[in-house]
Amino acid sequence: MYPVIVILWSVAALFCTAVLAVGIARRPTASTIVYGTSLVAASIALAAAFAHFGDASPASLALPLGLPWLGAHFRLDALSALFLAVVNLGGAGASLYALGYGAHEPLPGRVLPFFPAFLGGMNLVVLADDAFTFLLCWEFMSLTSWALVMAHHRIAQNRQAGYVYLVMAGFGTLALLLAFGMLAGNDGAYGFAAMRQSVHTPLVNTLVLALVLIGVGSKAGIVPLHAWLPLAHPAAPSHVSALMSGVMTKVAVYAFIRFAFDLLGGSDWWQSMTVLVFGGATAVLGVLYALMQHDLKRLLAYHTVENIGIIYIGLGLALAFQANGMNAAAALALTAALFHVINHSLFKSLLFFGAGAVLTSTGERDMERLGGLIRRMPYTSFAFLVGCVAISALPPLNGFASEWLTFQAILQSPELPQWGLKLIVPAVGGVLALSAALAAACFVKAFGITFLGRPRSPAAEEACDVDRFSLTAMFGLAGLCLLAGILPGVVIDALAPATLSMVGERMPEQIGVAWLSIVPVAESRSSYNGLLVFLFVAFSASLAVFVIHRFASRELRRAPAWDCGFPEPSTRTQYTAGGFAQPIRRVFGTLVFQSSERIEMPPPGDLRPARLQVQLRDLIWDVLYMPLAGFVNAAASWLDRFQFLTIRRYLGLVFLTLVSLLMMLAVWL
Amino acid sequence: MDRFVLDVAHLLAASLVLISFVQLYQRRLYALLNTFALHAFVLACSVAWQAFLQEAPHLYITAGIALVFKAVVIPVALHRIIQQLGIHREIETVGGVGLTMLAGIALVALSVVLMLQVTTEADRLAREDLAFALAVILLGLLLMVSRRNAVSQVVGFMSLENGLVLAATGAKGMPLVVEFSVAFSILIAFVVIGIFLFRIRERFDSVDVLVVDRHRGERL
Amino acid sequence: MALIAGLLAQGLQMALVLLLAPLLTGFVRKIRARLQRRLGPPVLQPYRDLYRLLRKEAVLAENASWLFRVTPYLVFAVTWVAASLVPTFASGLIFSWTADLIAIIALLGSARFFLALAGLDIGTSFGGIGSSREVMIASVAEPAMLLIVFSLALVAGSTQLSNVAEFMASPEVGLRVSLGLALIALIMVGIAENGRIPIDNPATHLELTMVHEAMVLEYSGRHLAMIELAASMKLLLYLSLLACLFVPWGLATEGASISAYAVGLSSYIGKLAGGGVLLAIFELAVAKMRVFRVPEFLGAALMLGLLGTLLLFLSRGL
Amino acid sequence: MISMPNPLALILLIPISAAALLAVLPGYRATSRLSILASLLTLVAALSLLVVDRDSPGSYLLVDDFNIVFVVLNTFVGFTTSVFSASYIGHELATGKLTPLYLRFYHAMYQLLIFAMNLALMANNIGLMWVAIELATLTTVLMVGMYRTHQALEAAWKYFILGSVGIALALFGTILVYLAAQPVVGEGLNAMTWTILIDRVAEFDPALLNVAFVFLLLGYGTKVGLAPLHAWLPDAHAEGPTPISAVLSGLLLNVALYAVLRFKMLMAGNAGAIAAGPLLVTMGLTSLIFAAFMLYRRRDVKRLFAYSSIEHMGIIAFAFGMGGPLANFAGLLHMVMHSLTKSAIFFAVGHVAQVKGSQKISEIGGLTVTHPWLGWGLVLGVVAIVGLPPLGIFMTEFLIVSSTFARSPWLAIPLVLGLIVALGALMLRLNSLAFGEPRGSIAPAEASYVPMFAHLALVLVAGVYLPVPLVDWFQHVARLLG
Repeated sequence: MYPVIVILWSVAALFCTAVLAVGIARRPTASTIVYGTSLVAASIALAAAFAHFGDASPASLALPLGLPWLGAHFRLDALSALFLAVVNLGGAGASLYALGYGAHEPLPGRVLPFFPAFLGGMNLVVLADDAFTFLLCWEFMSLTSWALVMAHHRIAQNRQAGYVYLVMAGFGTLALLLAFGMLAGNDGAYGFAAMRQSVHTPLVNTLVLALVLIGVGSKAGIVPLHAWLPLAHPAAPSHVSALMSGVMTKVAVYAFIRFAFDLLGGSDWWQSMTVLVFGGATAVLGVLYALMQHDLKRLLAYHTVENIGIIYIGLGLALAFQANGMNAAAALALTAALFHVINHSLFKSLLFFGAGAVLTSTGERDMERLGGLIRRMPYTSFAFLVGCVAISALPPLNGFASEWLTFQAILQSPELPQWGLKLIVPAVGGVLALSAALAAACFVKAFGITFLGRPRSPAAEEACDVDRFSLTAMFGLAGLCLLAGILPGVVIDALAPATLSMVGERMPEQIGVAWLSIVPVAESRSSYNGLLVFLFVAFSASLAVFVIHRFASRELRRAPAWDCGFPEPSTRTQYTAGGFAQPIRRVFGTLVFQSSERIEMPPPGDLRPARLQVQLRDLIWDVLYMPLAGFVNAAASWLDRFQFLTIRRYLGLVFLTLVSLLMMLAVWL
Repeated sequence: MDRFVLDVAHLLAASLVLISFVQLYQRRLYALLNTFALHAFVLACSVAWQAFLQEAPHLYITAGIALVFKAVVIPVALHRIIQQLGIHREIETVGGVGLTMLAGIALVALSVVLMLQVTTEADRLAREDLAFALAVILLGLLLMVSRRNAVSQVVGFMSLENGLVLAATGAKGMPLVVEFSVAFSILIAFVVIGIFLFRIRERFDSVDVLVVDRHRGERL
Repeated sequence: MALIAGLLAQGLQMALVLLLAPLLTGFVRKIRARLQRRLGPPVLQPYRDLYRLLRKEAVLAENASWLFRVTPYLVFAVTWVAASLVPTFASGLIFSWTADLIAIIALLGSARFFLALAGLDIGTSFGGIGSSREVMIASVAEPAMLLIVFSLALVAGSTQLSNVAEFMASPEVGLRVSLGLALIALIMVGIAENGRIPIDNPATHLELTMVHEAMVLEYSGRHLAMIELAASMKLLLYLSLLACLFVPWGLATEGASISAYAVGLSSYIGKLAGGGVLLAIFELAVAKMRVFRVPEFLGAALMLGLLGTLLLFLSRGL
Repeated sequence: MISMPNPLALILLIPISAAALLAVLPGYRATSRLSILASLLTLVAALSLLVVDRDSPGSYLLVDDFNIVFVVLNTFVGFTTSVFSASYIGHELATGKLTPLYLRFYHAMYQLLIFAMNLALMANNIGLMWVAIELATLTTVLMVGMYRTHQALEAAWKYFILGSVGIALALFGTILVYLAAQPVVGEGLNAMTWTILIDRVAEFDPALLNVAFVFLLLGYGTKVGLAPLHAWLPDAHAEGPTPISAVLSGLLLNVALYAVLRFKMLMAGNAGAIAAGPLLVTMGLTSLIFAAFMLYRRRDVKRLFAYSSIEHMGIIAFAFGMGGPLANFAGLLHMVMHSLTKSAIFFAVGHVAQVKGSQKISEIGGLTVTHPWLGWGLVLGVVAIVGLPPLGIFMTEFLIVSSTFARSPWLAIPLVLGLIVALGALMLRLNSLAFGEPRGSIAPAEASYVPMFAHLALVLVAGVYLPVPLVDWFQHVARLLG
């Protein structure tokens, strides 16, 4: 009871801040005030969420708002507490970062009011306990984030992004609305409690799950509904991008879990199979698209798509196990998914903060015009590097821990009775491994091209490190990434109540295990100890350093790069982002992007430079969205003639309607 | 007595429908106007007859309005307009006249079928009157839709309205009938004045929609 | 007491992999040379090289960043840890459960990650070539490896190397098609990962054909030494992986007697020697392939892994 | 109670007398002030309805749960619009688009219109209701044609002709209802008094009722602007003075729909009569989808929102067609929300058009930069009209869609598609209207923002909280609507 009230109050505080911000937006101190308050509010809510972690008993509360005969219901159970923690952690981080970053905002009036509102909206979605409140907050969240995407509205690209975003969001909301309609039934029982009680026919179950997959997927960025995401997330100011990518997509995941596990209470095995397939496709396509980007923020946005895919693989596994009554395995898979949710919210926010720092200090998002920043912005680059290692699922950081758990869940698949699942799960595992490897490749590129090498533009040469607040935020998140990586057991135990409430089972207690290692099923099957790995690596590295510097040489000479004896002063000879990705594009590109290369080689003696042109096509756009737009266009132009009829023709329409109705009467009665 | 009374009422109503057909048949404006005058005159008779057998004196007013206003004033006014605006005397029909007649017959059939479904407790006279009135209304609409010429469309509208009055008077003890007929007369006056004011020669849409829409920027 | 013994055994293994690695490299080189009718460098040459490199001053490009200097030690440390987590002469060592096979692969992955970054750090074209090709190869090799792990884990019911090894040693394994496929796939992946012919030529001097060597082109002195050592440890790691998975005989079990350890040690060295000879022969038998053939090569490995997994279901009728 | 005059009488008397007075009064300031004052008094009188206990319905006028809300809404929007008109018409006068004579005419007509609509809402006699609605139509026809431009006249003429046919059909329907009632309740006024009809309707002849309803649906439906009877609506909105567009969309459409609903209640009361639902659903869906697609090709901002009105009338008709407590409640609420929102939008658009000197979308842009108040007001209005939270229309669409899908999924799919298509169109236009590089004049607007934001505030509040009595009334009416 108590934490709910605290959180609702902090949300109210956020909304008040939003209203206040409209008034004071022009003041120079505005951004400090707004982000300061959001930081405080988010931290309080975070504390409240943590406070509720302990007790499994859900606390609920009803306000006389929303649907008059129903009221607005809020409920804080283990799951929502977990996601509240994610939301507010991200929110606090973003606010802290924005305390410094927000000062560079050219149009504060278009950001300040919406940021707290957005944050509050996300909190409410996670708390909502009836269909109306849920959708209200859900769509409100989309609306405010749309406003933030439109903040820099003079750039046509952003306007288009905002447009696509809002339409997709509306589409998703309508899908969810239909799902709720199905669940609520004829007499409109919109309360979640009622929906939990009611039993659904398989048809309803399937229909709802499909609609939810569409509605939630359009927000989370499931392929093929991801189209808006790489447009909209980069368009917003970086701290908002961090919120959208790191947190809002997680709210979507929350919605899916709430529907699939809580309201529907499980599903058939073949349904879980579709979830698995979509998750796998999303993961691998997302990372492949990311590899082809050279806009830093867009690359990160595409990686969000990939990670959502990984999360959905976990969820699909959990559904599959649950459908076969293997609740322990389901708990393992669900834990993996939730763990990845936390991790992704951490390192994706961190990475977007880094991208924002680069943006502020160089004014560039295009990696082809960056480079060598590691010398100009050491701190930022270090934090960013940590994020890169984490998202590439490399030990001993947190990204690996969650993916390792997912693999462990996949290894449970032989016990599944259905052949379809038996065969598809290992394939999905392969896909997961593929996307992990590609992610590593992609972040070698992202970090290497952006921060390493030599500056590719004067802007990159003059870059300098960013303000304290931003750095604090980044390093805080980096530290959390490391902690979650070397102490995964703690996180897993924290997730236990949520899994318990969703699949009625939990992973074995991890705190007790010797040396703080994690044992998902049994010692004999598999175990991993991030702490020891970290310590060993640190120990042996420092040992090597010590020994060598002590007994062998320690002197160092700086000299021009050797480069096989032909050092080329021009920075143009470095590898570019496009060049770096070329081998992978050769391998996968022809299949996925229909990529085509055209080489213009001028004849000898001609002084024109040779050109290599690469064309990448986004199949999803070509196959799905363009035809749709074309259809709407055609229908609109065809119907448009009805604007230009003569009065007699309009009368004719009336006459025909009348006669046909009368005929109907005459015939039917 | 009532047998005869009913037959007369019946006869008048039926002849209204007949005249509507004649209107559909007309090819020349003046002839059309004359038939309309006849239409209005027959309506006046029928209303008067109703007034007589319903002992409803106020209906005589309606009859009077019909007689004076519709049978005389309006046709004359339209004659004037035709002369002044020099409107073609020929009427261009949309489908051929034959087609229109066929459609008209179908409409009459439709209205009769509809009204026969009415259970008999509503008295017989009202029922038949109603069938005829519905037919007249539909025929009037048909006239409006099937003629490209403004004046004939006005005529169509007026015969439609005659059908209304027929129905209204056929309904026993219906209040406000007079008011309705007055209101409609005003309406019609508006229409006629409108035609005169806007100098609508050939058709309603001679206020050339194309030009207007370009001007509105709705059409490129 | 037992704890101390365990720690000793673990320490012995760490020292062993560290010391044996250069020897293995030298041995393979020697065998290759002999098979080519060359005299070849002495077997201990790698130790001498390392020694010399360590004594030399390190020459660093002007614009090299801290990352460039940290990487060698990091790579070395990570590889060392990974290598010493693979059972060599004994299974079930005290820290063997620190990381299972998946984690070990991932550890090698992080080593590669930093090496690739180092390749980009100076901003030379060759470093770029090296890194981009390396990550391309890895992006296919890792999934293949994972699938191999799957089929092994499905057989042994564990990803814990010691347990897998013990299971493999036990009679109930029997002869399985999928294990054969896994073996072949693992060999292919190992070759790719260690940059041996036909994927890459560790001894090449044609920069354009290099992958691994191109990445580390700018390294010198002690840094280079670290990387060389790490490379040879990686080779050792893969050989001992093959050994403990597919020829686990003679492997001393947990808390065995000293003699058992001795047996395990000698048999381990024997396996390494055998593996080295086979590797040398194989390398002589094939020619290096174009870079863009590599994905097909590894794709084959991937398919084999997947096939192995699926066949497993059929054979076991799970 | 005795001492205070009957509010019903006041609601009718104040506007009509004001109209008479304004018709003769010269001077711009005085007339507009008087008009505002009259509207305010009417509003007060209407509000008093909420507090005084209702006396039993007379044979001509009545107040019940159904019309009380709409009377209040009517007078409220009438008041805000008169405030808006003051500044708007003042500007027209300044720019010489209107002469003082027309101004006088305008205010008189405006009050007459308010009178007519109030009468139509409170009429207990179906004949009287008919007369009132026709009066309202004719006044609006005259006002649409007020600018005397070629387009304005054409629009007015189109409106007039289609309207008159509608009038005729509606009258015939009324007569038929009388004929159906006459054998049961006897001749004379009683057979036209709604309260009596609704009591005895069960005994009426169903066949007559059916035919009657078809005519009434088409006759009043023409006023509602349901496709394919909508033709007059877009041009009338686009060419008339903006306050009239606001009143047309906000009030007149509602009044016509109100009439249709009254008769739907009759149909629901008679077992033998056809179910009016399917007819409404069909016309509603047609209008919704038709209008949604038409939105894409619009180049005139007022015509754009006129089509959006058609779309929303379609949604409402659909809701009532579906029937059931939820859908009917949603429909009623939607009528209120739409009239508030749409008139607010027209307030904004009117000022914008005056500032930019054009209604062409291509000549308006970047409003949030040049005119923040107007721009953000427009954004808020459009966001509300496309059904995004936390504004009121979201709640109604939530109820309509979800309740429909539970009962007949195959109707919900086109509904949802229509909604999303319309959202796409309006947001596309909003993108270029409110955002991006400013286009057109950036002169400051002398505008009255109060009406617009008052409406939007109400819509916002209604989106999250509804007063209890309103809910009770609507739920009662929803039950009557069946």
